[in-house]
Amino acid sequence: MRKEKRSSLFAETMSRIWSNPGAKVGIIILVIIVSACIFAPFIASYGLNEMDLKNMFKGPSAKHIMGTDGMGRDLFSRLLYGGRYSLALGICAAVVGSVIGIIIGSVAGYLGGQAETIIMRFMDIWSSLPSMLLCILISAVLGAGFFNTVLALSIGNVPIGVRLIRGQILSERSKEYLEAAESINCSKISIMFRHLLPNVISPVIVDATMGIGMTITMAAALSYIGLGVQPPTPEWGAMLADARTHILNYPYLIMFPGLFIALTVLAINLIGDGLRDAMDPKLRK
Amino acid sequence: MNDEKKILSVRDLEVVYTSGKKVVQAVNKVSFDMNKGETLALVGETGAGKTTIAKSILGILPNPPAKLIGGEIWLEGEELISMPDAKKLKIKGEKIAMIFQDPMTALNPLMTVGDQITEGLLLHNDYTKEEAIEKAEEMLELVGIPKARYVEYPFEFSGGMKQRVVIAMALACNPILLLADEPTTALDVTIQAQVLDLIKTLRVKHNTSMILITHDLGVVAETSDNVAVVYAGKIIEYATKKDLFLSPSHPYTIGLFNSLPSMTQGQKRLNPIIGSPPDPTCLPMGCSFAPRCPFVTEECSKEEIPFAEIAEGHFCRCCNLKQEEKTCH
Amino acid sequence: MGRYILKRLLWMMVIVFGTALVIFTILYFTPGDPAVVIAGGNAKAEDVANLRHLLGLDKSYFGQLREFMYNTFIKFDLGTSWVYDKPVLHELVIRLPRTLIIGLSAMALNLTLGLLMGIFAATHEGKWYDSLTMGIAMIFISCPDFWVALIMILLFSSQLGWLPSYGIGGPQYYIMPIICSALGGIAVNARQTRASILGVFREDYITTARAKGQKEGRVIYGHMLPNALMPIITSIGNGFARVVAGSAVIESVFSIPGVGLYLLTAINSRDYPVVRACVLFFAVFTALSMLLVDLVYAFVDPRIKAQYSNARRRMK
Amino acid sequence: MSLIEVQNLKKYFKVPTGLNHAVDDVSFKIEKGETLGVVGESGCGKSTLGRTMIRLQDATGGKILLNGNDITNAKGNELRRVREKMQIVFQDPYSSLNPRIRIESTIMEPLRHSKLYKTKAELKDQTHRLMELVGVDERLRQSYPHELDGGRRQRVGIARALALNPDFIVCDEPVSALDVSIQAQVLNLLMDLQEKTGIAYMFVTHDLSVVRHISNTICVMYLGQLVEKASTEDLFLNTLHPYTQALLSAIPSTDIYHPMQRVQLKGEITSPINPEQGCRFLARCPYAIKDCKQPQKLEEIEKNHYVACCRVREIN
Repeated sequence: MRKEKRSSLFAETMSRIWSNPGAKVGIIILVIIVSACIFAPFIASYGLNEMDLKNMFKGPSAKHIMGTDGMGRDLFSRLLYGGRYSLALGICAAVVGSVIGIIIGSVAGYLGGQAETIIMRFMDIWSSLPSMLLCILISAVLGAGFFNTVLALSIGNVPIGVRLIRGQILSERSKEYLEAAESINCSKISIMFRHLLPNVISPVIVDATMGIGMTITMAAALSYIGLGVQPPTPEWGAMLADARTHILNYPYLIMFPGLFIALTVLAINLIGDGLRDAMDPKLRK
Repeated sequence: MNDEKKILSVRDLEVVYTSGKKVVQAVNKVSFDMNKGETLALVGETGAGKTTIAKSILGILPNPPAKLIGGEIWLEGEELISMPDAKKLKIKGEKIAMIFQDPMTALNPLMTVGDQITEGLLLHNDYTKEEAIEKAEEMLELVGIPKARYVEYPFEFSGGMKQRVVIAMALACNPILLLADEPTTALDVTIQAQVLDLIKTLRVKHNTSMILITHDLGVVAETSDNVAVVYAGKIIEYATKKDLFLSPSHPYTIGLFNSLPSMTQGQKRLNPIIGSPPDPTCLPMGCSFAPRCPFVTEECSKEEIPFAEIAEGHFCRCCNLKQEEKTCH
Repeated sequence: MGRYILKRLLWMMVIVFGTALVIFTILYFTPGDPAVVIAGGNAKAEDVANLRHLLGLDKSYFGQLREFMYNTFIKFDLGTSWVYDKPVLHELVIRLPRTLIIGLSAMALNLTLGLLMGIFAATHEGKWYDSLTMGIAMIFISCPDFWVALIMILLFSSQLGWLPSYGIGGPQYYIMPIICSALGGIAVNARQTRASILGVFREDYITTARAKGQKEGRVIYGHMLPNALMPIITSIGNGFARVVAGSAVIESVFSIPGVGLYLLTAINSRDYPVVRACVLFFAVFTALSMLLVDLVYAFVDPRIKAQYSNARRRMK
Repeated sequence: MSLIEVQNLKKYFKVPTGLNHAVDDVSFKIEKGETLGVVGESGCGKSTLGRTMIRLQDATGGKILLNGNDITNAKGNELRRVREKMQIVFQDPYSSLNPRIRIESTIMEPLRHSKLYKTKAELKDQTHRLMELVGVDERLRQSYPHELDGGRRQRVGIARALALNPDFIVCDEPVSALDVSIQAQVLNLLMDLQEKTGIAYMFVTHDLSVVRHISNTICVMYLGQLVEKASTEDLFLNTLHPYTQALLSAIPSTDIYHPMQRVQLKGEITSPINPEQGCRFLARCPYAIKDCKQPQKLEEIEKNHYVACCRVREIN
């Protein structure tokens, strides 16, 4: 029974997203990019580190459709493999950050009173630095590497999630259905998770979706300034950092990784926008 | 239109709301006339189309989703719908004014109440700023608010006081027609009494005509001259107040009266109308009230029911009036 | 009002103090010895030990913390760079204007262009140029700013030769950094303005204004806009802080010796006094811009204003 | 022994400007199968009274007795038992149902929490019985609240309240958000249910005609206090308190031949925050004198007719 209920609300939302032209384009682009990255070994005509020293810095051609880099590696193949890192980074960090944010935010909303004040004051300090700066610091402290970057980006994302969900809870907390739940002996846990959370989660989901795009950008920026994932790894930002010295001679080395980032982020943002419209309670009536 | 006393005449007004692919016929060929100084009450339930009628007259329908697709509105011999926008701006606020249902949201929260009254005065008169302010202060005093409160913001006023400001704003330019959309629904009873009295006094003083939109038959009984009962976008009964209250004829009107708990008799079961109002996206053929009507016959759903004059000045849109009388009265 | 500002300033000090504590602790417990890095790979153990003593790194956590806090908050001395042996405060003051010029100009662009785009799109909702404007905003948001910076260098410096590609000098050196810093913010503001205006579009008081016979233009600029701008004011502080913090990346692309680049270099060279000072600067800056925005908000919104200025009157 | 007895119940809220005396020293009894009407204008504390009685909020002072047991401070399991005996129907049928839970689950939820029904089939049977009882068509069981109209939603709310077979239901303005024709249907439903199950109601409303229709006894509240209490007939035929008189006269009457002689009240309802000691109606009362500044007590003026006014005998 529960399953059937979920699927129908879910299906309704899905069909609404699909009827939004922007989101449709976003989904199509994202599906293409994601599946290309997942099935990189089948699509890429060259291996990840397959070097062809005779063909260094060759511009786009039929053989190498996006050219080769300074070690003669095929850029297109590397971009596909690199997408795995960038996407995984973005998704992991956004999800981890939002989940932690939701937990802290709901605990604050659930406890209320003094505890809530303390948690929110703590969040004020946590977010006294803009998230980009926080990420720079944390990844500097933790050192480079995939997991450290995920951690740094998640920590930077937490306060945003907390604020958002708490704001939602505050505006929802006075609704009568919560009192009704209390009057029929629902436990506090059940009120929180069965009644309150499902009604406040939509904007957080939208935000987390948009957050994936933002996180991918931030991850790339971190790699670019030498703090995130480091160059041998084909993360898109790292590839840009790798190519920066050749910018004047071989601009295509800059163009293509950036385009991949921009397209992916654009697709995710379009989907996020569609999701926001689809989840808008005003449109449900 | 040659009748001197007649100030407003609405003919076959039709408004639809579109949302996505759904089309809702909100107002369906509504016609009525009003004389100078008269108060006409539009009575009906939520979603019957009362407010839409008023907004069409003033020309402030939210478009989209609402769309005026047909009809004529004559005000003092001028047709409003086909009038160019620039000319119509002069009518809005000057000749026709409106009082809104919810005083809490009807005032701009970032503007002092005085400035909001002055705004309309400056638009329609040749006042200087100072004169307009003076006039606005006068208006405030007139509705029972000390003029020192001119500089205060809406949030500093209670609901009843806000409604007084809205009334001051509406009456500032001495309109000839006042549209009052449930002006007291959001207020407490004792405040409602104050506000209704205020509207009445000011209206009589300036001989303003009024269309009063309400769902409260008690308010109708106290304030109006004529009554039009609206159901699913159509006027289904029109009569003088006396005729309507003494001999309601349409089964829906009768049902409304039966639904009211009585103030003068003791506890007894009510005789409400069964069912719920029809889905406005697919109204039934013929009489929209047929599915809920206790006197329904096959004829009801066949074709459009004519708006027949059953007594002098008493119109009713029902094809089974005679049977009804046998069972009801 | 005075009490409110005082309260906010106190809280701001608490935040800055907390940030100082946190940043010190994080750096203290960061793996790796800064003395080793600064002394260089070939340094002898003895030299490193000397350096450790010189920098005060051999003291306990609390000893170092006390010293840092005392110097920073009592003596207002941000210390000396370990690497360049120059007073940090002095260096910061030299670099600050560069960062601020970029940040402030970018913010000005954000607001003007963002608002104009948002208003334009909202008042033409559903038309094709609404979609176009919002599409452009979407693209601005999606492109990483440092990549846009690289592309601009390619186009305007190396291809067209119009603008210098790095360093500082005359105004022309700032054009590209400012535009790159502003793009994302312009898009965010445009989207928010549009959403906010559409949000008040159906408010009753807008209908009231129309019912008065007010002209459509006045309805939009006199009634709709002020109300729609309220939520945007709150986001200005955040946006400003974000632009300034983002300066690290942009300054690094254009090699502009501002606060951001100073911080990045210091992080790489383990120059902790500089890192701490820069972070504190950003924290103070963020807090100040938030405070400023809150004050503006309290000044513009009569409801908030009354809450603070009338508090005494109502107490009676 | 009465079903419910409230003794000197108080509920105060802290607000920035002081203490809101929402419910102040209220006492009454409700017998089994009886309906007590509580009338008052917005902000008079009538809803708070209902919520405090069924322990959705904790009382500041006084006692609530259920079948003679003090439940004012019931906790844990005892509170669960109490809540099975006392339920509430809310005013706004749009916010009182969880928008993401289907009708059937909403009604089933209290049954699940009571653990009285072992199997799913039993639960479903009971749910369907309840839906039938309140007249919600069985085919609507899989619907979401937003797919139902106000009347049906209110029926679902009633079914949820009835699920645990309570002895007592607080009806907090259950019909004021509904259209007249639907309002009558719901009133009839409530009265039928009372006939069938012998349930007691406390009917909180601002609508005097509704309260007259459904109640045996009526309490009139003004700013947190009871000002008049009498049997329904008594109250309407022999109105004693000046506030009640004004309230009654303010209702627009549908009797076009005998319009009510209106008692115009000056001013508006004052604030229940830090009220003065004396009569709270003082500022608006046409009969106010110096003595009214003394605290007013609810006195039995005639048999079973209580009034809190020191001038009641002179006025009438």
